[in-house]
Amino acid sequence: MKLIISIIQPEELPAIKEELLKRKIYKFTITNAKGQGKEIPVQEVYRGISHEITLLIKVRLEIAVNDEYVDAVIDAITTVAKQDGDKGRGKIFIMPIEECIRIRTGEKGTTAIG
Amino acid sequence: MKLIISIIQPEELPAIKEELLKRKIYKFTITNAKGQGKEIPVQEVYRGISHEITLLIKVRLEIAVNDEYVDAVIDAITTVAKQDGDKGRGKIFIMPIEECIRIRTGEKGTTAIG
Amino acid sequence: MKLIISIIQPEELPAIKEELLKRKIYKFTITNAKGQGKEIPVQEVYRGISHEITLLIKVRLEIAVNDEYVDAVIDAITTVAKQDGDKGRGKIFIMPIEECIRIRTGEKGTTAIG
Amino acid sequence: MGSLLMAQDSLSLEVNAYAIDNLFLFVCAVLVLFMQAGFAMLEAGLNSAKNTVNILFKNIMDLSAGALLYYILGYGLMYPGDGNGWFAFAGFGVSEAGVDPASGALHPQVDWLFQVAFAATAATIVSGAVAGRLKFSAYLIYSVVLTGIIYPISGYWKWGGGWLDQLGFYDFAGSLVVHALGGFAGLAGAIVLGPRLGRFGKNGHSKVIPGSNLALSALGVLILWVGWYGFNPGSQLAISGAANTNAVMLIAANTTLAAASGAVAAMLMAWSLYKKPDLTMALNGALAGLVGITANCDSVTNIESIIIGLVAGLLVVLGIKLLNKLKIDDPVGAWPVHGLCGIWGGIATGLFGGHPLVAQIIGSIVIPAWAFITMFILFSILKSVDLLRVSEEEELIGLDISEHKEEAYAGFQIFTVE
Amino acid sequence: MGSLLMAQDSLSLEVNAYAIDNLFLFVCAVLVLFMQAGFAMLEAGLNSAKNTVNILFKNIMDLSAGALLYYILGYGLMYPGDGNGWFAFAGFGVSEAGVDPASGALHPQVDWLFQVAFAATAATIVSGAVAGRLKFSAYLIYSVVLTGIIYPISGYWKWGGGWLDQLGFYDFAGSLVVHALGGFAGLAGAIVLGPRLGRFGKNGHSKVIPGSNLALSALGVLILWVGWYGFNPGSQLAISGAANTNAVMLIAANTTLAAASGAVAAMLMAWSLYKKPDLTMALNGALAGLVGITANCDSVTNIESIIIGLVAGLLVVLGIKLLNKLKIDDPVGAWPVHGLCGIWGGIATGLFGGHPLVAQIIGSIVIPAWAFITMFILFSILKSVDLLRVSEEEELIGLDISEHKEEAYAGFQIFTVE
Amino acid sequence: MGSLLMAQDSLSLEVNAYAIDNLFLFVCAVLVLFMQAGFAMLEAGLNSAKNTVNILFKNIMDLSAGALLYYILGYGLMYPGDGNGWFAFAGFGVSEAGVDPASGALHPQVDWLFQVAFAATAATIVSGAVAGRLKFSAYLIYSVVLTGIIYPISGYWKWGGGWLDQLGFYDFAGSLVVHALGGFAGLAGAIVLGPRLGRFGKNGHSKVIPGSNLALSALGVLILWVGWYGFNPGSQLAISGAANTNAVMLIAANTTLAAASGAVAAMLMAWSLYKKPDLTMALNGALAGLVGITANCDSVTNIESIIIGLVAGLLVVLGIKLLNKLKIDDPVGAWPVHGLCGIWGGIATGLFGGHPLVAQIIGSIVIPAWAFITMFILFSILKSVDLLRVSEEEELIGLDISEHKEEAYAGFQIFTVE
Ligand SMILES: Nc1ncnc2c1ncn2[C@@H]1O[C@H](COP(=O)(O)OP(=O)(O)O)[C@@H](O)[C@H]1O
Ligand SMILES: Nc1ncnc2c1ncn2[C@@H]1O[C@H](COP(=O)(O)OP(=O)(O)O)[C@@H](O)[C@H]1O
Ligand SMILES: Nc1ncnc2c1ncn2[C@@H]1O[C@H](COP(=O)(O)OP(=O)(O)O)[C@@H](O)[C@H]1O
Repeated sequence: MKLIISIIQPEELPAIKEELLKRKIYKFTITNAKGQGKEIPVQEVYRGISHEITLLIKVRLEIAVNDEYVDAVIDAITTVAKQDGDKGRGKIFIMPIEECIRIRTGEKGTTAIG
Repeated sequence: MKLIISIIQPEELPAIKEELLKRKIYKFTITNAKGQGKEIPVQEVYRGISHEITLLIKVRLEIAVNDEYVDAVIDAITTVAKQDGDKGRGKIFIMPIEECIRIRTGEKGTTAIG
Repeated sequence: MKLIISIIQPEELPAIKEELLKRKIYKFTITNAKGQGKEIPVQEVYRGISHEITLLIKVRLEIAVNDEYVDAVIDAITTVAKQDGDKGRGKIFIMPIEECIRIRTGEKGTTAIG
Repeated sequence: MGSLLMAQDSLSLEVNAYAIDNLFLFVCAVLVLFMQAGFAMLEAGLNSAKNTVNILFKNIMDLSAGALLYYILGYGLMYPGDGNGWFAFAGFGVSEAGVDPASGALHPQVDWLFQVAFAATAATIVSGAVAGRLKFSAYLIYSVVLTGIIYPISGYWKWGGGWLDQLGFYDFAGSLVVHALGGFAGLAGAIVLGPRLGRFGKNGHSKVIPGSNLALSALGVLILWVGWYGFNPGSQLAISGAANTNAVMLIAANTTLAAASGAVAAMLMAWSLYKKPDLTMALNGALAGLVGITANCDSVTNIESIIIGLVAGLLVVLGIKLLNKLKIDDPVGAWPVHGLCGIWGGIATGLFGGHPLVAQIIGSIVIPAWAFITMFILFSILKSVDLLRVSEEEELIGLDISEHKEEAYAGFQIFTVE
Repeated sequence: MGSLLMAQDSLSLEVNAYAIDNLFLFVCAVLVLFMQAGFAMLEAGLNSAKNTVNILFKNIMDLSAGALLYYILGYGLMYPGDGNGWFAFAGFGVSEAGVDPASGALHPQVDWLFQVAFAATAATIVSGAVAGRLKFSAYLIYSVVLTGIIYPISGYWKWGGGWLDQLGFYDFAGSLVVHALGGFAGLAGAIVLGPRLGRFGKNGHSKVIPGSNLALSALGVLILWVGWYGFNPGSQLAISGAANTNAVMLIAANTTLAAASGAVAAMLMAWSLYKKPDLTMALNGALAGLVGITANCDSVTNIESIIIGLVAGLLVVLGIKLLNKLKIDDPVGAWPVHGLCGIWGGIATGLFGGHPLVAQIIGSIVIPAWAFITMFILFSILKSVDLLRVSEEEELIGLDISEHKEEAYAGFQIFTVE
Repeated sequence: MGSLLMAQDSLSLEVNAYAIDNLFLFVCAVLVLFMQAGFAMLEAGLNSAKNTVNILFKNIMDLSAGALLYYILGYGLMYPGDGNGWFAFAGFGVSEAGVDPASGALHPQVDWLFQVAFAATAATIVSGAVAGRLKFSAYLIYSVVLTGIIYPISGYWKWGGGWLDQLGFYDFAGSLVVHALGGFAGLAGAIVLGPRLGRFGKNGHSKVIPGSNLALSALGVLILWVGWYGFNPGSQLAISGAANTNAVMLIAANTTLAAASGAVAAMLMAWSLYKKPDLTMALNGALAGLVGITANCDSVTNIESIIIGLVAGLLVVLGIKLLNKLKIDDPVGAWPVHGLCGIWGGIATGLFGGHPLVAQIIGSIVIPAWAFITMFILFSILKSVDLLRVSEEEELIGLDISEHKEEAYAGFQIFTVE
């Protein structure tokens, strides 16, 4: 079992969600995040003072899956991200999960994850 | 050391907190999250258009503990979640932590976690 | 590759960011969090009822790095945190990452992380 | 647009005075109607974000449904012209014909407008006290009953020339007729409903459900303060004639001084009790001063106004403390502000305003009792048929989603716990 | 401050009436100007948080740029004094000299003030319909064209004594001259622009982009309601003289009743259609009632006002449904409220107000058509030179950051998706 | 409610005019009092969410504590009736007796009400300049000193008939007496306090602490705009008599035009400087225009009003730039708007209004200097006894929690960094 953490652009979430569903991945959790990376900072000007906003709004997507679904998730996310060379499209991190429990039933392991 | 990530229903947090304290688990971190799962979507109607809100508000609970506390945490969370068969009660994921540092003191390892 | 998760005091973020940059760590993601620890709770009084706010506002910092940068990150964070004995300065957790993908390019592994 | 050629038809001193008085009452009616915005903002700000749509909706409907009901039933009940002093009905609707300027009266239409704004005020006070748990449909029932029947009947007792008026009871602009009525109706609602979930812990001490938007609450109070310049000065009902002019100006200044001293007193009282200057207490204090001066603003001096406001400011803080003790959950302080300080206004009218104290005490008991008992019965009936309170689950999710399937602050991230 | 010694220079009945009438119109002008705050709050609340600065800015500029343009051009076009009935121009600016009190007229400066507030109202209606995708600079162009030229020309046809007026068309305070004009200009904008991204799904059904701050929307509607007491009663233009006084008071009460019944009707209609009481529908309903009564508030009875409001409240819900069907994206319901119910107001003036129905129908077609066609052309020209709509990326990020590099709610965490 | 039977006691032309003038000033006083809501919203919106309770509280207390102090001390200091031209005191309180209508004066109570609203305005200007770091208790001390002593003394110099008045200095409604006084008091506060933490980087360039709720700021400015129709027209103090009527109407139109051109000019100026249309600049521009026209609104033509507003709109943008250069932290632009444009108003009164320029220059130096020096001393004393500024930690956490133990937006997630 893996936990896939991905930092994505907020506006891409609906499309990524669709791609995930196509690949039969129905469950995930998102949080609002801000990210600093190499993307071009947003210039804001407030009352005559310009400032660079380097911490940009991102969505942090968390998907726990059984090992055989990992590639499908990566595929779903990378398919959507426009590969137009723009910086700031984000990252995917894959981490090991040792155990998973479905709270409702107490069920454990690979059957609990989906 | 393990990091226990649990997605729970917001309204259950106070009760879970109490159960955790009973089991001598005093420290945790929460974030606001939205989750898509198999729970029944909320129907909203806005100006005559109904829409399903499938991304529902959740709380993401993060608890780092030494290995011997893992079962106690699982127990605390599952005890509270009403096992009434409703979908959407959430998940618990258990992941390995390799190192833990208490920022204040620089202390490391299993004594730093609590 | 490691994922370093750190719970810090919000007001220390700008300084930590500076320290990270000094150590050539340019990328990270933050989320708003609330934490319960051993710090002194904030006393609020609302319309004559005092209540302890034990869930205090924190920032959750997430930095994925190659193994050789782990110590630099720990150093950057602990340098800033005032070691004045106050409780509530937070924690650092280090976790293994098995794979990392740069969404924009599909690049994988240790070169994708930075 | 209107034809200016008609403007100067046979002017006379009386015709000009007629224009002045009606203009005056029209302006005051608009100010009182504006108070609806004040109540809506105050209450929305003092409640949880998840109940905001609900509380706004209640305030809008108090005015809208209330205006229709007060048009059809209320006005005729409140100003029957005559009657047995206890109950009478002049008939449906309001005359649309102007009156003889020479007799120095108000046009019935603007009189109705001014009165309906008062009725809506009485109704809307309750929405704050029952916030966060009352069913929306139950609120609509309550609201039309109060505006259409309960308020007009006791209103008739005093302002319609009924038995309280004949007794010598004095209530210039409605500390009791309007505010205490609303405040005690709210108290009945809060008691019958019971507290919001989690408001009083098992271990017996009070928990906090903080207001979600105090900027709106402060705006609401400032709007109410401004609206009160319609409420009190307008109740003189005329400004032409030197005596009327003078009365209106004294009333306006007294109203200001009482509000100011109420805010200062409540701030200081809360500061000494709770070791910090509490904004919501000061806001309630300003309103408390305004409610206290409402019955007597034409009868007291500036200095007395300051004293009345001061006492009201202290009372409101103690009233909130008392409700906490009694485990009655009134999220916005409707009873301490309107109920308790409404009674104080009635008594102060006897103490400072030169009106017979006994009549004041009688009126200050009768009207709150009337409101409390009738509304207790109404809310209890609704409860017995399970129309009163939303389910536990609906309350936890919030009335906005459970009752209206609509969020007030869509997009904003709101922590739903602690 | 002014010298009081000058105050009593040669008083007469006419001089007092002059003071009364001008004071009355001054107060009404202030109330109508306050409506700008109402529109700003209503629209800011019904749109996404990421477009808030933009919509506020548009409202501020409608008033600011509009006032200058209407001063320079608009007033002279609208009130040329005479002309061929279709188009005329009295010259730039407004006379600063007072008029002879004995002739019973208004000071031209307060007349301008009252009129400019109407012009700004017409302009600002559009900002809601085109929210979330129109370029800011395109809006400024639109706004000055509407306030400076389009509105004054059709305004002249009716209120300036032009051909519609000569035809017997009646529109007391502007259901058509102001509201339908704005509503149909907005419709043209919404059509030419096309819907916001994601508003209508590929599979053909409507998606939701919920309003971000319904507390502000409710506040906005209550402010508009209050401001309408300047809009309608003020349009009598005089209050001195018993006939004027009586008219103003009837108008004020009718306005209230129509707003109230509009809100109640829209709530009930939406409740029966969508199985829940929808706040934004009730808010639109109150405005719909107000728009519907605007043309005829001086000509109908209280009961007729209630009926006019009821029908308007039903119409507005159906109008919103219709736009959804037609896939026209009007985020705040500008067309259903001001366009559709503006026409209803014009027709109702014939049905209930005793004015010739044929003239009413002509006026109710001509003015909307004038607004729709001229604005359709303007927006199409802007589109053809790519000045109209922001890029897809800018729209997704939100106009606040892309156009103004400024967020409305800095610090607040806002979910930018779903 | 009042007895209508008294209404028609011996009417006369003078008695009617007395009613009209007092009604007029009453309405204007209410409008000026409403400005408190405008300032509260403007300032709450332009500051961080974590300081919202604090800034709201300061605004509420300016009015509340200010009203009491101005009643006890201020009014007697400002209008002693006579005196040496520099300092005099008429005694505590205000007469409650009406005056002889035939002499054409105002009731002292409404005069006080109008004046106290001005005093509260002067005081509340400062709260914006010192936001985010001043101790609440220090603010209360400042507020009562300003309203009770500093403002009335310089007010006496001009409006009480003191030496500046005798010199021929003209300030119709208070560009200097009210606004520059407040603006320079705020400047003194901002300087003595020093900037908010992190406002100016070590490397010397300015950082941004963005406003948290620009919807409230826009609402605030629109409320202030509306309130200014009390401020300027009301300062004529009478509307009866054709000359007064005419003056009031010209003043109202001029006020509108200056506000409009101020907003447009500031928008264009900021657009050209910073390559984007900045909402907060346009909002400040509207206020700048209003402040600039305040001294001379009765003395200039419409076109001159537009010019005065335009210059004010440019000045305010430059003033904000200047403060950034000087590393003075004035979060809401209190000095550029009220201080700088207040002086501009005074000078413009000489340039356009036909008043002796030398006297205008003297007044435009003396009053700001008086405010700056006295307040600099007061704030320095508070600083020396460590009563002035909160600790670094309290500032970082925000004044709401550290001073009031209360959050403004409980439940909302707010990013506390960047
Ligand atoms: N090493 C990392 N650790 C944590 N978050 C990261 C890391 N690298 C990237 N991110 C997140 O991804 C976002 C985009 O990263 P960036 O490096 O700019 O994209 P790209 O790889 O396309 O150049 C960042 O804003 C940040 O939130
Ligand atoms: N595999 C997963 N990965 C990430 N989050 C998940 C996963 N499964 C469930 N969740 C989270 O838990 C919540 C409830 O999940 P759901 O599957 O509906 O509950 P249940 O297991 O009781 O049917 C979801 O809304 C989501 O936030
Ligand atoms: N075991 C843990 N699991 C999750 N979060 C923790 C844990 N320990 C600490 N935290 C986070 O760190 C914050 C500070 O922790 P605390 O223990 O009070 O600090 P200290 O170690 O300095 O005493 C907490 O509010 C919480 O958010």
